[in-house]
Amino acid sequence: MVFSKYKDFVEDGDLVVAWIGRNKLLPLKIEDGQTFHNQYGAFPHSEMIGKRYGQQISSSAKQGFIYLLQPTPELWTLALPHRTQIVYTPDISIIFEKLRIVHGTRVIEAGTGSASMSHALSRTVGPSGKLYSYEYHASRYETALQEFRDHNMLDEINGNTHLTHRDVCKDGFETEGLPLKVDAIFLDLPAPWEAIPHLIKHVNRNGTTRVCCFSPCMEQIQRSASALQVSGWCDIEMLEVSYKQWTARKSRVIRVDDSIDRLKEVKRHRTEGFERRKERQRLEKEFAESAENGEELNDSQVSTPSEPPSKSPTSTEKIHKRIREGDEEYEWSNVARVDSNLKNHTSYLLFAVHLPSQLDNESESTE
Amino acid sequence: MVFSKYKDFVEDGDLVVAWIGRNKLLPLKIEDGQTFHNQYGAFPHSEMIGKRYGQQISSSAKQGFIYLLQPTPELWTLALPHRTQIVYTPDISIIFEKLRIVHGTRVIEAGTGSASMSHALSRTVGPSGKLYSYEYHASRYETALQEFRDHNMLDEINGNTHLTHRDVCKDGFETEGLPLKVDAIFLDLPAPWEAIPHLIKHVNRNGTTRVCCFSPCMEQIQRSASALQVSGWCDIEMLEVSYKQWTARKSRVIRVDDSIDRLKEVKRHRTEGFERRKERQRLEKEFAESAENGEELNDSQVSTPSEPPSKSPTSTEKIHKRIREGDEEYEWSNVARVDSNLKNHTSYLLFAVHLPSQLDNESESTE
Amino acid sequence: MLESSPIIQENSPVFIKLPSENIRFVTLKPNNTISLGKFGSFCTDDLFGKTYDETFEIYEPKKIRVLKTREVQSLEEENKTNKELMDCRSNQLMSQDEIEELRKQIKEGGLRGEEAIRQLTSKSLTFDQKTQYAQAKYVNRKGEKYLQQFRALRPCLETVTEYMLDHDQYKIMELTADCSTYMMTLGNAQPGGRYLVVDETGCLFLGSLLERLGGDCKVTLVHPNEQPNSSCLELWGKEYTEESLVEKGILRTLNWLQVIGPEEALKDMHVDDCTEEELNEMKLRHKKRYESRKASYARLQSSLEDFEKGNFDALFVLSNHTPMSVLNLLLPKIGSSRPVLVYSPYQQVLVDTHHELFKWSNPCEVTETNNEDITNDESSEKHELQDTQNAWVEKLIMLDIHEIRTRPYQVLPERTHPFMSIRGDMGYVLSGLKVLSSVCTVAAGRFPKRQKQGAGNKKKANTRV
Amino acid sequence: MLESSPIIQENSPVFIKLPSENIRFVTLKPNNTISLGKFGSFCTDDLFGKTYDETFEIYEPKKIRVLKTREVQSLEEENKTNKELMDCRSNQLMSQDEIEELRKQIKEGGLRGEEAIRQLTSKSLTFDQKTQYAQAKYVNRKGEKYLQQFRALRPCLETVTEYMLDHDQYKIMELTADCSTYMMTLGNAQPGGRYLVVDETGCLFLGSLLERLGGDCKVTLVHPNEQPNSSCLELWGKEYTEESLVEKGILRTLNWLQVIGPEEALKDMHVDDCTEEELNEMKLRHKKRYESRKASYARLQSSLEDFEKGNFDALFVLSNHTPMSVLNLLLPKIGSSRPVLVYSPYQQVLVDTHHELFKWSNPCEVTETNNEDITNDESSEKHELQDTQNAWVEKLIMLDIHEIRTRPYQVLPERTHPFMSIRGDMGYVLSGLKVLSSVCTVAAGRFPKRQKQGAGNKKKANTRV
Repeated sequence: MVFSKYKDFVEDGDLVVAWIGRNKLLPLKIEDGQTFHNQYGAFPHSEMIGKRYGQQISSSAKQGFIYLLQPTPELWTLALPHRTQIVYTPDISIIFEKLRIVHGTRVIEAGTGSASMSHALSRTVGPSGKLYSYEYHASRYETALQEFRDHNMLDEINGNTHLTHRDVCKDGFETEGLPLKVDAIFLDLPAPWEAIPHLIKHVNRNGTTRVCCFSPCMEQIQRSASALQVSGWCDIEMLEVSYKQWTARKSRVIRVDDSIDRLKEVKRHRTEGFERRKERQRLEKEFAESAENGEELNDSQVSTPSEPPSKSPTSTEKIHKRIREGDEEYEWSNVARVDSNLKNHTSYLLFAVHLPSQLDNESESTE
Repeated sequence: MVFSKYKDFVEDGDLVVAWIGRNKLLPLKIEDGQTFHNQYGAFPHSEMIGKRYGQQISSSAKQGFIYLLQPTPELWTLALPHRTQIVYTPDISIIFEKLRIVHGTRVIEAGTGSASMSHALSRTVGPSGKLYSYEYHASRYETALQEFRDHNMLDEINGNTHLTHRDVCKDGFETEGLPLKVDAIFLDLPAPWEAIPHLIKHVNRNGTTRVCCFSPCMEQIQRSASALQVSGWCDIEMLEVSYKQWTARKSRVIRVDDSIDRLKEVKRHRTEGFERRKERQRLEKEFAESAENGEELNDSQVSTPSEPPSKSPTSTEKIHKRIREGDEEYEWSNVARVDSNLKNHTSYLLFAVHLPSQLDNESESTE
Repeated sequence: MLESSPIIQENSPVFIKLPSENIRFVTLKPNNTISLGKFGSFCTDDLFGKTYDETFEIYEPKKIRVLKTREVQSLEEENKTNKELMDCRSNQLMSQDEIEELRKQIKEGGLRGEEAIRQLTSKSLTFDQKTQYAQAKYVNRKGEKYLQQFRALRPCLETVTEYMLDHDQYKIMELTADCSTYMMTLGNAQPGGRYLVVDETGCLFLGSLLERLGGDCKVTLVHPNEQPNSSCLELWGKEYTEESLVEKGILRTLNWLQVIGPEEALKDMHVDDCTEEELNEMKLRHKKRYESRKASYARLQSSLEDFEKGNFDALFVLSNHTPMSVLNLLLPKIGSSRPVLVYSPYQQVLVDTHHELFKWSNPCEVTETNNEDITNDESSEKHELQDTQNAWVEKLIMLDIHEIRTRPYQVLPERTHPFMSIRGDMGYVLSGLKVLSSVCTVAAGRFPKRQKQGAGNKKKANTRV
Repeated sequence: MLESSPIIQENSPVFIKLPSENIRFVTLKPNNTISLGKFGSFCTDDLFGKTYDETFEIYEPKKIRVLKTREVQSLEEENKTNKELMDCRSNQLMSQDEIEELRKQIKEGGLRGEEAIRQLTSKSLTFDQKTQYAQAKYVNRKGEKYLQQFRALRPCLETVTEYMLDHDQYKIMELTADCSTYMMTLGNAQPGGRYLVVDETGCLFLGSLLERLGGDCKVTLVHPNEQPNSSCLELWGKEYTEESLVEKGILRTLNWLQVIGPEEALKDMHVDDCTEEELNEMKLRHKKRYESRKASYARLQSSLEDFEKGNFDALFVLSNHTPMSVLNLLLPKIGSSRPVLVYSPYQQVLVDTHHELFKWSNPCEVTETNNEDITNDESSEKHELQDTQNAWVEKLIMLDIHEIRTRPYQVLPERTHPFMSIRGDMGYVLSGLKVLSSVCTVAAGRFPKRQKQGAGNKKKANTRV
């Protein structure tokens, strides 16, 4: 699987995730002869081949650079082409915790969507696990199929992922007549309650099966919760993932004393200005008097006092110049900022558990 | 009003909020002759009279102290006897922002409950504003009435608050046949939608009226939102107040080098111990041999090497002693902690606006 | 007192909210035409006498009428239903919020917007998204084109703050309305109060405080420049400008130099008295100047006297200066049992301040009255004072750092959820309460075992409370 | 590889969850009686062969049976309905959460509990609250008395972490399961990986990592003491103990002294070889000791060799030591394009670390392969190496501090709302990705105008990325 093992060097045909700038990642299929362009110049693929993963590549004109990163499901989530609203890494990681996604877990996922969840699932369940992914939408199915094939994830080519084109709400999850049993189920559907009745065929007979419904609206959650309870699921839990990302920044330390010094400086300027004004008035008066007396004064003499007063390098002007964050001439304190645009909500996460003892209930009720 | 103006000295008959300990406040009615007791001793009221507000008072036995604080609605909220779930200051402050509670605002509040909101409203709308508070529950009404009287809030004794014993859902808000019009309405009721139809009689004819429904459950909000829309309210907004309280703490700075030094120390001890063990073995052997030869060695000589090895004052033992947070012998960094028990939810806040133009709609529809 | 009417009048300040959600501020001069660009234009006179907050439709060039609530609602519903159409496929399609976000980025222009378009229109995009995007764009354009309407909002904490956050968030230290209202509430702001304020948010906070108190208060504003920056005040109308507030006796201003050196500041401002005779001989211009300088001096003198008297009802600090450098100078001026509030955009700044405030103490004298003493026993009172004067310090208790945010929801039938994205940066508030403490206190609520009250004379009483 | 069965077997580890919500940990030795105090007792043998996570009822002394899901549900519902009875009067009465909180405080004992009772029973309390409180108490007692049942939970990230947070939160650095799972996910933890871990949470994180990877990985654990503190590992069962993991080749351990002085560490551990003859003459006890010391030496040698080789797939740091002091020693050992994760209970600690990591760089040599070079052109490869060896540094990009929490809800018909109170303290995660960078980089994605690649040789390339 492309995504599963680390390697050291970039080879022809590799998929890399190119780091273009902060929060800007782009998938790049390395093909000798091709060239990647951005606003800083051209990056021929031929120069990428043989480089180390993680290495910086400069453009031909040496005006810009990119980093060649080896794809992981998390980098892919930041770089992938959006076909639908995607499931982001914070939600994925909490779902893994609650659904107990580990090495060897067998999972159903519907629908595939932009496949950010699929990549993470396939990676984590590993070669001894299995992912059954279902997509209703024809063109999204085709795109995902190609993507899974390119990423060597498909079970037909030694991967662990099985992709089915299916409306699971209508037709359920049965595949090729196999007695499909899974440990975990992830439903990212507009109406999960329509798919829930089909799940009972696929729960473990000898162990716990867990389900997660991922829905943006409260009302969807309420309907799914009822459907789960009716189907005999227990431990119904609902939660939201609250996630924030911070960046370290520096905030300028200015003390009141600094401002007092500046005020004193301003006052001194004004006083000097005032005295200069008085001096000028005196000179003007003298000039007028001397003019009356037929004398003349050199203009330059009059203008002399208007030269800028003496100044210390740490005074007024500095305040108004644009100061670079962290400039070592100044004192700074370490602070943190969140992004100005905060993700406030993705979806509600509804979890439930199915236990083998429930199956006894069912057989009883059929008796 | 007791709560509205600051004064400097504690007088007989005053209500004070006694600070007993972190997050422990208690209302105290000062009555000469009375005594307050806690686990640190007795605090006679007579010693409180004449003291400055904010001053520390020690117990008669000088073993403990309290601070005498002048009540504010916010301190009262922390000290008041709970008759119902109360509205806390963060929610109150956001409700004030959204309902535009300012000097002079006329407000309806139902129900009164523990009256934390009533005190804040009465304070902020001030002498030129007016608070109409309604309580359904008979004994809660009586208690609140007494409290408002004690706190000089009642309009009948120069205050700005009018308290009515009423089931507003059934009987509406009309009081003594007055044409009651208000700028803001706060509904803290189990079924606000039952009270909403009565509100239309009390909205301003020449200005905006704003309403807030305060409900813990999502379903209550959904029903109230529909009721408001049906009654012609617009700008329906819903929000939750997210509030956290942090305390500054110090976290110990330990570097890997410190641990390496400790490991070296341990190693040195062990090596010394090893050499001592070898020395002892040698001595034991000599002893055995000398015993064979009829000699005897002093026990004390044998035991000498088992004395503790030399040690530096900054080594092993220090690590295991309990270190006081902020101890100046050590390096610390400033950090922040939230309370271990975090308020995750109080209620949902639903807001809506009523405009005079809506009244035109109504007169039209009656035509 | 500051007047406030729910009716729009001549020279009223008003915030015009456009269908694009943009807000503009105007002062309504009589017989003036206000152009709203593509949304049309209207004559100010037509707004006079109307109530604030209503929605107005420009139904003919320069003709406006009030839209009745039901009309607004049905228009809004149509708009919402359109949005919902796209939203209800929910997580199986690009969300409304994502589209909104893209659209916002595009509007802002520049690289990020281009990137967003590139992302949307790249070959990897399937046909139905293109359709959806086109649809969203269409709805939006339609709204902007056909909804020739606006709301005339009244200035208030929420609206003014929203306007400033949109237009210049750094000028106001990113102060949210949520933080302002919380500070005022915790600060027990009430009509008739006397407050000490350091406000470097362009006086956005001060304006909110005056709005809440209806101007029924006395505020001393301490500022770091020759003149305070109070540019946000005018957003509440001309009654709120610094000049008007000073004239009404609501506001006094002092800069830091005046605070630390009151005598010198007065000396600098001093104007020699003129004799009646000299005054009579003066030119009108000079006389006016003389009088204004005399008035400035008198104002400064009275401001300084009032400041020196101290005993303020609360201290509000919203400053770019390190909080402790401000607090060291101003805490002694606050009355006992009164709150202190400090705002910062950064939690870390307040954590450091919190640690320093744990340790802060200021030796003080405590005068106590006693029912008998007050009237007739001055000597015994003096005796008691003598007894305790070295044993008391001012301190702060109940120190806490608060984070307060609101989390808005979409409330639509079958579509209830929190908004997908909101503004991220929001500040923090540090609060404390001033008390008078015996210097030998070491533990909350309890004296140290061997140090009874009055026994010690330590400067640092590091009680954590 | 570590086995994991959904079926409870002899010597299985199991977490017993009682109706009181308390959790206990037991290893199920055969034919043993486990007493659950007032909830009864059971024989371990009766659990063998059952599936984990089921609810068991003690229906007769020492007799257990599996409760079918529907039975559990109806019991739970009854309980919930009782609670709801009190909750539905909602904000007009003391809430369920408040009562729960009071009850919790009372249970904890001590002053706060007494205070709570005092508050509840004081004369200010009206009659109906007393009733309500009594009611809540009754329901609770009934539940504890009559529900003689328990759940047998399987060890997993969530359960083990919950258990540890309840029992000794400081020992595990207050690490939540949410932070652990997020670190593993961002760290791209996957079967077959090779990880460098500093874990001072009693190896709670390490256990979670091994659980997720099913033991299909190689982990080097760096620790600050002579022996690592790995007391949490046994909570996943005896296969997870340090000894067993080392034996299986899954775990290697090194202390800091061994990391900084590998030669000396080996020298200290060195054992002189014995001849065949000497061995034959040795007592069995001595021989065993000799062999074990030989094995220890070999293990250390191999651990150090593996460590020196570097190129680990990720670095996870959960340490009480200042993160930068750890990172300076370990970052060079991580492979390029691989993630670095640092946990701290405090955001401030990670903010400082973040700033230092902005500046962190480590000069390195970059070997590049080239499709032709790999096989036959060693000299030209060497030449290229020569060209660039002073021009490259290791750096970290994509540095971010993450806060991740879950917000649980009550989902009952007509009573949906977030839980009123939750655990407050939860840590933070710093993440970064290691790259190889030309030393003259100064701006994101762009070279400085006059410093083309290779032109400069500056040590500090302060690019923010």
